[in-house]
Amino acid sequence: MAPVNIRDVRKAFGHVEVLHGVDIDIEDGEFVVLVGPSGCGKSTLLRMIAGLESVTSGDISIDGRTVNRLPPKARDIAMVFQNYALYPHMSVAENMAFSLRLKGASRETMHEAASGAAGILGLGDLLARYPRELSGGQRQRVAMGRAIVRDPKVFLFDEPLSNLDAKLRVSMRSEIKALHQRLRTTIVYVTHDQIEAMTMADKIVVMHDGVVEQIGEPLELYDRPANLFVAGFLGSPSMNFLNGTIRAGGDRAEFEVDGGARLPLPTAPAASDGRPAVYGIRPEHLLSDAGGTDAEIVLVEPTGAEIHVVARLGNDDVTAALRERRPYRAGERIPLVPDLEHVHLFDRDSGRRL
Amino acid sequence: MLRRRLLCASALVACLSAPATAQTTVDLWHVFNIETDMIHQAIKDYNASQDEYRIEPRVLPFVQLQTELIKAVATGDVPDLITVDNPVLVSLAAQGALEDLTDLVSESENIDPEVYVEGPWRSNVWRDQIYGVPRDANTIGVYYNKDMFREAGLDPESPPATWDELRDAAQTLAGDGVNGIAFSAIMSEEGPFQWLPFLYQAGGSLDNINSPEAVEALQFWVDLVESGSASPDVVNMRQYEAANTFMAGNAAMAISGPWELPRIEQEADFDWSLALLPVKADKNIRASALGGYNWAIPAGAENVDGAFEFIEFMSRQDVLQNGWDTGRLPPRTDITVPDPRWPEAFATFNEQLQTAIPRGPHPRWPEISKALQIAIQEALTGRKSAQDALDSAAATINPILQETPL
Amino acid sequence: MSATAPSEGFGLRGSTLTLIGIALVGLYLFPVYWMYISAFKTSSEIFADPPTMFPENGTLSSFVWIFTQEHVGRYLRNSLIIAVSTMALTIVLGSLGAYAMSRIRSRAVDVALVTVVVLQTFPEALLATPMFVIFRELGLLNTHLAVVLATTTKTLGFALVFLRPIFAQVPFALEEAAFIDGASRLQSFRLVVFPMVRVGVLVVAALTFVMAYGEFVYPLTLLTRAELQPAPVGIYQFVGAEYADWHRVMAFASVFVTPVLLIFLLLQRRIVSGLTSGALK
Amino acid sequence: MQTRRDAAILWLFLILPVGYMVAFVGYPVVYNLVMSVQDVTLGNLATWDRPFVGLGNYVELIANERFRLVVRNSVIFVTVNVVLQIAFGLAIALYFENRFPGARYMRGLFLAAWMLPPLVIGALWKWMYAADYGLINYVLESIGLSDGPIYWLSNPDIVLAAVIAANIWFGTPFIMLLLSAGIANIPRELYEAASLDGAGAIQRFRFVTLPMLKATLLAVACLATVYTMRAFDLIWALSQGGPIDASNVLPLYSYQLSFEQFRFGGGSAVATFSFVVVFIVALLYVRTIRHEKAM
Repeated sequence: MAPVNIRDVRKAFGHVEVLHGVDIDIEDGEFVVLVGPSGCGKSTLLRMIAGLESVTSGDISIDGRTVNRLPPKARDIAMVFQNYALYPHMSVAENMAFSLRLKGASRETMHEAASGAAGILGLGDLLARYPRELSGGQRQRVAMGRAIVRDPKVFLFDEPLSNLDAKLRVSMRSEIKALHQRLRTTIVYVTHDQIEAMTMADKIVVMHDGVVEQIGEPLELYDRPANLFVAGFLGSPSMNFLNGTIRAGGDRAEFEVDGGARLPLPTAPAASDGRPAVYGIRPEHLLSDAGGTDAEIVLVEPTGAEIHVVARLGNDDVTAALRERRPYRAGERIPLVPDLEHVHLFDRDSGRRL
Repeated sequence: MLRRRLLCASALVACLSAPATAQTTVDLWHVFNIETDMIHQAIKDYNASQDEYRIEPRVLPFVQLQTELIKAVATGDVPDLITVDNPVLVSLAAQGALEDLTDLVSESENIDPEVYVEGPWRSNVWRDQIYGVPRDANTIGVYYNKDMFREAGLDPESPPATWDELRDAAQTLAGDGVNGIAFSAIMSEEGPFQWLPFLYQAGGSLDNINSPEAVEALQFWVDLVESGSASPDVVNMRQYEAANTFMAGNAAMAISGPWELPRIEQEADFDWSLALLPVKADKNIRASALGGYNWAIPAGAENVDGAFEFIEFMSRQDVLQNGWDTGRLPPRTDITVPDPRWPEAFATFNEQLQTAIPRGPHPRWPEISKALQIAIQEALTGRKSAQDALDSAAATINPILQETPL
Repeated sequence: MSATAPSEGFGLRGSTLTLIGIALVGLYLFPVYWMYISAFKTSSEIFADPPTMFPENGTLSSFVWIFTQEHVGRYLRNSLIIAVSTMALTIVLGSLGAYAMSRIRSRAVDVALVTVVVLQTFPEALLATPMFVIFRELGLLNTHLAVVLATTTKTLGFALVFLRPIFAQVPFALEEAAFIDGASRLQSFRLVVFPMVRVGVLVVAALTFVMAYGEFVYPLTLLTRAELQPAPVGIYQFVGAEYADWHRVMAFASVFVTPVLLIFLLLQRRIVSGLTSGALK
Repeated sequence: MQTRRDAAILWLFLILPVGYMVAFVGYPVVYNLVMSVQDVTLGNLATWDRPFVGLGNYVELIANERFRLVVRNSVIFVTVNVVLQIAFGLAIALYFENRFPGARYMRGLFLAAWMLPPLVIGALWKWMYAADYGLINYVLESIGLSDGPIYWLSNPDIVLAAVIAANIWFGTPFIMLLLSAGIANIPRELYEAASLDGAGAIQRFRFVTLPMLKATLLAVACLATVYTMRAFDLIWALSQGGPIDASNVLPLYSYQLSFEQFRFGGGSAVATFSFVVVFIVALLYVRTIRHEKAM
């Protein structure tokens, strides 16, 4: 268990800089998820922590020790790879005990460690099997078992669930989280799936184009996204954004959507009348209620729990996740009301939260 | 030169360090893989007869010895003694690849140019210097299958003596998978070796290779093939292969030399005999080819003295008289072969040797020979007429002979 | 009729296809059969017209003759020594090189590959003379080592061309996992990468063996002592010598190629699958 | 990231085989190049001190009718070999791509021909080509394809074809297997889609197999070219390049010039000439495999 500190880390491949100065502090025992769209640099950052990529500038320290120049094996970390990276010519037990074998551990030690990890992960019956004889989920567990056997200071996970089917992904999610709660080892977990990030993380780091957009606890990020990117990235279906202008007069404020429609605002930021802005409202915070802004339904998607209604509001389409069961039809007009507590306003140019 | 000396010296050290004897090793490369050849017993006898030198033989196929020698020269690590096909020796000497033996010969008691048959001896002389000593001599004749002669209604006791008779006999004998005659026209020294006698019999000569006589000689071979008397495969036959077809009963006659006698005796299960090469009736010139090997010492050899001493040993009466056991004639006039095997063949070949004409000697013999080989093959394969083929050969050979006459 | 096969079996049934297949293979390999049966013929039957498709008076005399007269055992031993050593050297150098080529991300790899491919293509007959000079300078003439070193220039390029894609198929992630598990580069190569490419390497090794086993020019050039020469030189000298008879040549050839064909039959499944699974990627 | 030592090891691994090839092939090639501009005789062969003759050897070569014949032969030998090896190889590969009992096993058996040393193949075919008692003439005569012996190795009009046939027999199996690999990599769905689109067997070959195989074919063609240009042992044992050089090719001609006629300069010039040709083909090959990598 150890804290991981990332200080102004940059990474360039040739002349192309892919990380533009990243600062992240990960506390001892924390489960941190690096999330972002593909190409945002999250995997590169993880591989730099692992020692698989060199650090162009800045510092990465694990447990207070700068590891920039240390090879992976000297960093006391374990890593679970996207494609599991199981050694195909070794059995499950051999895979898990490989690190011990490299250290020259005795047969008994290796056996003990492998069965211990297998016990934790429910792999007890599979120790003699080879990776090709395992299902995807089982392989995933072996990969984790291999990491557990290392008993490292830090676990690194590189999109470990992306090759699993949806159902398995959900159960593995909770298993990993349970594992973390049991082992309390620092975990750095990379994913592009914001639900994984939300459900598992103690702390989420949202990355985009080689910079950190926001760091915080899941709900904090969800409720108070610092910018348009974070707001749009977290949550599914994602937040509706409407371009328009703030109209503040007296104690009432409104948002005039480009194209005509008007939406209410809770309070107008000071001296913001006439300021162009982006109005953000999550689909679940749009209700259909009398007196709302009139919108024309474009598309209806029932998901079971809710019905997603895409409707045209001004120049933009918005999605509303409606819990009320009723036969919405395209072309129909409905009134939409935003939950004022959950309205977000962003600067149009910088994208920052207002 | 110094560098080469050093290389040689280091090679010598390497050689010597292996067998810890006081003897000096004389490396000998030769081509005589027949175990009954006189050389094998002679090496044993020589090694047993004295302590100073030890002959270390290495046997190489005829076609490979030259290649191996070139490689040896290329690296300065030459053997001490080699056997060289007689027409090639002077070209090696002219390129500086052989030791000059003139002084050693003049001091030698055993080796006296006067007692040697002229042709073989001359093949060792270049610009009045002596570069080799004849080891043996041979020539070619016509082997014929008496049984086939009888079957074809020919008299087995009077083999063809003229070109016309040979042609007719071959024609008569050919048929049903059997060739009338086999000879070697292959693209190697063996081709000219067998053809040149016909050139001389027709009255032709090398320095006028596209004369009507030469064309006639070549045309004679072409006719043998075109009439079906000889197989078109002759352009692909080495001499031993020609002999093979004879022994297998696939050819009624074969032109070859005495070296085949041991094999023919063993393998041919029919009545056979040997005739002189025919003459051309209107010219009546007897001519044959001179074959045989010479001893030579490569330039830069470590052990010239030892090598030469062995040459002297090999030139003794008691050694040379054994040459005939494998069909090698003595190259000296003062050697007698007591009670020779195959006495008739011995007589025939000895008679033939009197008219044997050496190839060369000429420093550029390989090129002359190559031009002849090409002409022979072009004519026999129908690529060119005999005249055109020899015209091309003349274009190559004449400038060479103008520069250095025969 | 299989919809997946490229040619739909020409509309023929499986058994018919099999029969045609057997006929094709039989026809193709008839020369090999001819070599074997000719070895069992007598010298008169060898020239029989018409040729006999099966020896009428089968005899082992050719084999007896070559074993007693031609040092066949010695030739075979030399061939094996040369072929096995060449194979070992080639596979060691080739595996290391192919591994490096598949791991290093640099234009230097392209340069290296071009260099090797270009150099491996030069015909050995053209290199014989300078090779001879080099090994003379190294004092290695008349050693099997010289032949092995020279032959390896022929097999190494071949091996690299075929090993590179095999090594490239090992995912980087596996090695990264190994590094994180605490492996050094060498350990990763030995314990993770090599076991995974074993089959491919085995195939290339077998092919290398075959090439080296049949090598003719270099032993002919670099060995001047008969007791060191391998079988191809022996066969050549046999063919070129004055006593060559086809049944004996074929007997010698049969004895020489039988070990290779046996190895091939044993390994054929692997060799073929190794060659057909992405050897040319 | 690797430690410096690990990275150095990787580079060492790369340099070992490359250095090996440069030392043992690069140096001889250069040595050969030097000899090709010198007047080399037996007398000066062991030294470096030889007269410089510039391009004299090359000029002499180009003026030489036989050299031109050998170049012509080489071009025919290589072209016909490559084309027919690929054509036969492709035909065999496609046939055995059909699913029938024993298909895989039989396909593998072809490789037995490739396993034989070229020298043995040369000797074997020479024996089969024998005019009077050879197998091939017997077969041709007994099935009525010829009415007299064909002099395969003695007729200069035929010998090159005979040598080519033997070399095709030797080289095809390997080419066939490489092509099989390429065919195996073509996704089956493409054939299914083509079938659904109404393509027959020939059209599937024309519009699916051939285009998908293009890169493989190109690489195989280069490889075959390079290996065919190397042919020496087989011709050496079969015909020695004769008669009258009708079946001679560059490597053999170079060897003969040097070792049979003592014309080392000429032999080296022929070698250099071949090197240039081989070099170009090798570069083409490298280009194609690099393209393939990018795909």
